[in-house]
Amino acid sequence: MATVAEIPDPRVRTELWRPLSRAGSRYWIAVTLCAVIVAAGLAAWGYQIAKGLGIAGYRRPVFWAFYEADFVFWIGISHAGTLISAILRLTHAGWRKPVTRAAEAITVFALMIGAILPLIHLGRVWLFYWLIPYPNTRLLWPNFRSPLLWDLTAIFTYLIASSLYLYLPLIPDLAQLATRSRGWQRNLYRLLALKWVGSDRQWHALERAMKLMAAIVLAIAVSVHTVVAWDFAMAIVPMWHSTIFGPYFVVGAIFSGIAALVIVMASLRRFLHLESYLRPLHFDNLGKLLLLMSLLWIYFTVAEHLTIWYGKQPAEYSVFESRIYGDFAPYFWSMVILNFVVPFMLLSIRRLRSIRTVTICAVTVLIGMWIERFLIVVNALSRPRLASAWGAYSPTWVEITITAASFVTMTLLYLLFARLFPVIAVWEYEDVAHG
Amino acid sequence: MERRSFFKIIGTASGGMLTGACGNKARQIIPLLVPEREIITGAEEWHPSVCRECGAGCGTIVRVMEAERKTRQGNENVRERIAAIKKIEGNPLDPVSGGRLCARGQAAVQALYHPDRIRGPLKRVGARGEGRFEPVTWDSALEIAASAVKKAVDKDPARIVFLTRPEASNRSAAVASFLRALGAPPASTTGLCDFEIERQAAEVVFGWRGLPVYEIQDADYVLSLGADFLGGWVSPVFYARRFGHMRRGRPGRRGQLTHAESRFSITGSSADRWLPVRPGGELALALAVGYVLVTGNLALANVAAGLRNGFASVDFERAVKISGLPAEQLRQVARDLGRSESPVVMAGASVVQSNSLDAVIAASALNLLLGRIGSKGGVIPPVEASIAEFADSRAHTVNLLRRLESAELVMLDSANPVYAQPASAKLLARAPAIVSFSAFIDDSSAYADLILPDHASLESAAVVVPDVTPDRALTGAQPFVHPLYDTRATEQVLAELSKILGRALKIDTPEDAFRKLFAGNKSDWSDAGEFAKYCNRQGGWWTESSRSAHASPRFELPQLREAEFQGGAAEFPLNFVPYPALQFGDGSGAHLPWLQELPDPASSAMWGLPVEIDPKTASRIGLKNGQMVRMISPSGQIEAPAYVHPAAIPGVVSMAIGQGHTHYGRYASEQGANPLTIAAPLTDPQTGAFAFGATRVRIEKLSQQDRLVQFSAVDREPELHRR
Amino acid sequence: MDQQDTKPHRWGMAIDLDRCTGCEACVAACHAENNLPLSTPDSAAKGRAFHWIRIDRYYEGAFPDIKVKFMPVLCQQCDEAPCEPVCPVYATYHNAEGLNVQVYNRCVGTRYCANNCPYSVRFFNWFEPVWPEPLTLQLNPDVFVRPVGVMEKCTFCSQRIKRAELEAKQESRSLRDGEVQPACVQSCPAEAMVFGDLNDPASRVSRLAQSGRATRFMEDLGTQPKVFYLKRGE
Amino acid sequence: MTQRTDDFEVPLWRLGILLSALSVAGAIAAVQPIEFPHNKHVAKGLDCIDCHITVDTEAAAGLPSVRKCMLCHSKFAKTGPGVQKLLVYSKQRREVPWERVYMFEPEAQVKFQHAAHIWAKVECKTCHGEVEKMTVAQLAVRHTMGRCLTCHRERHATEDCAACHF
Repeated sequence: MATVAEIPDPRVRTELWRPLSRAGSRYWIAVTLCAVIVAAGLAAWGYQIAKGLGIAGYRRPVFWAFYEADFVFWIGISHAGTLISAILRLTHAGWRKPVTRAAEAITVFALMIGAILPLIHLGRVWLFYWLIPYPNTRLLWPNFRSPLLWDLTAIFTYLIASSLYLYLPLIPDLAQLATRSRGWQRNLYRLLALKWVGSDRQWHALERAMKLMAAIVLAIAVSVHTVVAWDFAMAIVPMWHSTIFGPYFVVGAIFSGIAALVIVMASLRRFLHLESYLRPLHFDNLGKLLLLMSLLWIYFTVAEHLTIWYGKQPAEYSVFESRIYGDFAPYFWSMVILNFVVPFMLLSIRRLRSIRTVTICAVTVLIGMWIERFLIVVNALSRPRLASAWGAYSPTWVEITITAASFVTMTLLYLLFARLFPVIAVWEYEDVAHG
Repeated sequence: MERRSFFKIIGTASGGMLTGACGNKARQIIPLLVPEREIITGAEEWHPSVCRECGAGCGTIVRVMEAERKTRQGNENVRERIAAIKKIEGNPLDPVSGGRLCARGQAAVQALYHPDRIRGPLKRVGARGEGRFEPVTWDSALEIAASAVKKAVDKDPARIVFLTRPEASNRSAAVASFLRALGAPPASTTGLCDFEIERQAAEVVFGWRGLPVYEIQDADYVLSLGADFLGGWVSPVFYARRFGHMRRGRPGRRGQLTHAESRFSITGSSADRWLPVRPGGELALALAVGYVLVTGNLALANVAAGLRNGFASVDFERAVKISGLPAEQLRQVARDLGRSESPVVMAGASVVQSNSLDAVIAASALNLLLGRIGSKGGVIPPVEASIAEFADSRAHTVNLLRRLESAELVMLDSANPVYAQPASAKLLARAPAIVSFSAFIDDSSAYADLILPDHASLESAAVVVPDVTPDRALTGAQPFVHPLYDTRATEQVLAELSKILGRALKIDTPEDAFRKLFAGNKSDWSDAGEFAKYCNRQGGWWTESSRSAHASPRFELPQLREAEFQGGAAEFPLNFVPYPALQFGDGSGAHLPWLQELPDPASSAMWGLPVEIDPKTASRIGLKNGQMVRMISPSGQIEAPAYVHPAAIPGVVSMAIGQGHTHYGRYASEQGANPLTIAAPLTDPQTGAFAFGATRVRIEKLSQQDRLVQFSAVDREPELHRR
Repeated sequence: MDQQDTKPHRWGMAIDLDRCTGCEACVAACHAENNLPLSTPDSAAKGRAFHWIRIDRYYEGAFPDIKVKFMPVLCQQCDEAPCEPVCPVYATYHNAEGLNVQVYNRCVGTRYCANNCPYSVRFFNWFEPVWPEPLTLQLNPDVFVRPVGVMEKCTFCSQRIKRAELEAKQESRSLRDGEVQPACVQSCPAEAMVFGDLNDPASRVSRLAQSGRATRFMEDLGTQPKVFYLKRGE
Repeated sequence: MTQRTDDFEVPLWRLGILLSALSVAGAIAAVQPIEFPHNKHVAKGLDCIDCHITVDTEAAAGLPSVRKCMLCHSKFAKTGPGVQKLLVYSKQRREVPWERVYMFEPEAQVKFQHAAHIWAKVECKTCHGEVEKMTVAQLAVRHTMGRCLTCHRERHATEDCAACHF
């Protein structure tokens, strides 16, 4: 609390609103570059729709691979936000203020990307609307017993809730911005500000709504990733069919979410010169959180694999075997190093904990967590129960392009967001200042 | 028995239909094509036919339905509704197939609709073997062919080489009379899957003409010596049916099968005991078993003394050594044979060695020791051919290379000598004239000066005498689809040729054949025409026949000897066993995509066949599945991917025959390697059969890892894999 | 109205492994009957070959005491099929005759069913299938050619069942045992496969399913398959 | 309960296919090579099944061949303009290239059995409209899955997907 109160009120406004009015050529170059890569991803998808999924590297028995790994990864990233900001908001952690909006934006964007990936993975995407329950001339309904439908429901709920959760705290800032800007931006802000005047009644309602949303979003976030885990755990595929998958996925999601948040914050700090808001303390705290999640993650990982190793059920053991010392061992062990060894070494020693090391750890964790998703999806599928159907998988340029585009989409959306809206809630500082 | 009752059902049903009494029974066997009949959308018709993919002569039924054919007439795209063949199944009335059919027979429909079929007569424009041709009209093609024949006849008719398929049929009769009219020697086969050795042995041991029939369905113990009878030997559908019956067709009685072969064929896989005999050790194995039977008083008492003494004087220790099997195992097999109520020994040479004739003779003689001739569950003589003319005209194996050496004119009818014996390519390249009747540009037709394309077998009428049949049989096929292209049945072309040459030639239609049959078999049919119609309708004529079950052994038991191999053991340490593939036979099935994608039973390989190497040898050379190897024999070398076969005999590498065609349509051309390229040019001196198993090789590991496409790569279950 | 329909059929199959020789006639029969897409060397190398029925082979032991286990594996038409609940659009479901139906035109291609099939018998159309002309003339008009993006699998030749049922209905009679034969069963030279109605206690398949040699594949998963494998004997 | 003829969902891509199919087929009333007057033939006392002879035995109702047309037209009504066209086809030994009026979209993958419906006493007009009043057959009834299912429900016929899609 003491950390933010030091910044005088007018400076807050100028510094936080500066990115909204100025954009250098470097910004536009970055936006263009990102847009080109996203367009390449879309083109690859278009090509895939025209030709069939076969131009990707999918094959029997690896019916799910990159897109599904990407999907789980992005849904995981989406936990950055909401979960962290909601927890912190509900626990009144004072240092959260510069962090929350950045986190909430990650959630919404990651969810948007995550929600598109299942469409990309469909064999006949033009019929995707058959998954939506609505009365139709075929007199048919979707199958509510399918985890995919639960998934669809959960993700849509989460997307709506987290969008609201991002939007509500934006309202006071939008009203302020509307007074300060001109042209289409003014109209946009005014429209979005919903006639906010800052009356006591409005403040009261907003606070109540935010508190309520925090609680709701927290519950949804936990359930969403549990449901995503059930996409796998409900199947009887060896090494998928596991009761631990729900919490394991939630932990992994928060883990990668925090890592994503750290990276976003480090970038914002650097490029928007927000050094006085995003301070070492924040990184130190997030670093501790990251360390905690890393420990939790390794606990779950060990717990999952130990039982398989000890039980030695042939079907599961053959997946385990290929993961620990077979074809997939390089992935597995690099995942352990990236997700556990590196963060543990760098973050558990106080002396080594700095903005730089926390950011490095965040990067390794993101890579490690993507590999984890890849392993869960591909490794298990490549070793089905029947040895006669075992097979290998390697991606083609199509999946690689689309995966790369999904990462760049995140960057692009963030670039645009940071240009249009203050990435740190301005009114919260004012709130502290006058309260 | 079951078959007989079925016969009645179908017989009456189709009889009723003829008179128009029958309603709209969808699945019915309809007789002849009315040329311009209505094609009913969605309705199916089943017509009887005969499979000609191998010599077994399985009766089939084919499903004919409407299809849309797209062609170009002038500048116009034309769509026409035609009757098309959709599926081939076994004819339930046929005693050979019994309503069942193997993979090759079912894939034959793809030969009819193959995109690379020859669409009209062709004249060579490229170099011999290059495979470049230009279309010519039938008239000019026939003229060219006739002048080539005339030239050869004028020079020396004895130097006309006519290679044909191994079957007894109206085709073989037409070919025989054509050649007779020219004064040329009889036609011959390329001899890979002709079973000449078995025919010769039957003649020697039993005095029978044709292949013996093994009554394994009634046997309690079957020793199969070198006969991969479930894979492709002689009549796989016929014997697989009998095998099924032997196993589980008799409640409470399950026949035992012991199989001796120098590779783990599907017969070995299905056997209760597999005897991994060394290549060429079949003779030793047969003699050793006979020795134990005779000396252990397990043989019949009234066996001819010469035979008994022959077996008794076998050097058992040496035989055991040559066979490569433990002595105790051989004794056990002999004991099992001797103690079984109805044992039978199936003698065959799926892979021909230089001593295979002796081996088959010795193995057949075991049946004499056991007194299994003509008895239930034993071996019975071939039935008297329903039409002797057809049976007599059957082409035989000769020493192909020697014949080709002096050839003046080579005529190829579904024969592919360049593939079967790659050494013949050189000889074909310098033959004065080559005329092919092939429906595809295959390895040998690429050398032809002229191709007069035959119809696909489903487009032409045929009558076939099956190779192995329990009853007297004549199986016929009618054309019930119009020829797709400008092709002509080879019988017809031969007739036209002889007409041009001024020699009249009578060609039998199925109807003629059945009329002829009627003349010899006055049964309950009143007139020949009705009888022929009836036969055509049910797909043939089959009747139980009495056969003289007595054998007249006038032979001496062969002496124990090792097989001859080309290549010294020091330089070429491994035995090489190329074998006719289940899916491709002698390689003639390789052009069909269904067969190409049929996973090989041993390695699960698709679209290419590997060299099968035992795990010990493989680990010594450092081989894994898919690693390319070079196999070198004194005759040449080939490259192919390796498959580490868990059941390969150490020191024996094998490879299925079928790939490595230079030309054979898009699905087979330039795919993989032909193992026969490196086979030693040894032949059986008596039959002229190509001893393609008589090769020794060495293996070199190549650096590249080439594509071995396996449908299932893992051949151990995980539990076993782990330990 | 339909007296014979009061008790629905429950189609099942028995495969006698003691008769099965591994000759793959059934595999070819299935291709001919069901318009399976042709593979190419490339597509097969990428694991995109289709075989609704396949012969699994497992070697056991070491030379010379080696055995091979041949096992024709096709869709087991499980009564508790793991593929069914996971499909979000009911493209695969269980019908009254106990068939595990795959409705091609309803499939959106999530491929979840294929992941969840312990028998690995489901195949996905990665591309639109093509046949060089005139191979299309062979295509069976009773079976749809599956378009790109949908799942397919063995149907127990439901088109044959349908044809036979209609024929029987036209003649106002019930189906006879053995009247319906899927293409694989029909072709099998060793007569290792028997198909029929498990609800009819007198049918051949029912009797074989009751025999002491009958087992079901991966029964411990609780899938309740309707294919019975009869063990090899000694 | 009641027959529903409206469609609430016409996805754009299918609309596109429909439109292009229509433009190829040449509007809803297909332009046929011969203006076949159904009404005249029915008025002469012919029944649907007299020409569509396999309607009660096969999946397809069947179109009469030129030979079949000529059975009558070589004797009666030899003069009309349509019959003249028919004569040309007959001389050339070609079939009339009729345009299809009723069909399911190929991607719907419906195996429709005419015969089974005739046995179930479904009238021709239920699905084809009052053809006896038409000259050239027109698309009078749109065949959607909902329409099939509604009727199947009313008549307690099977609702198994595999009955029509296999």
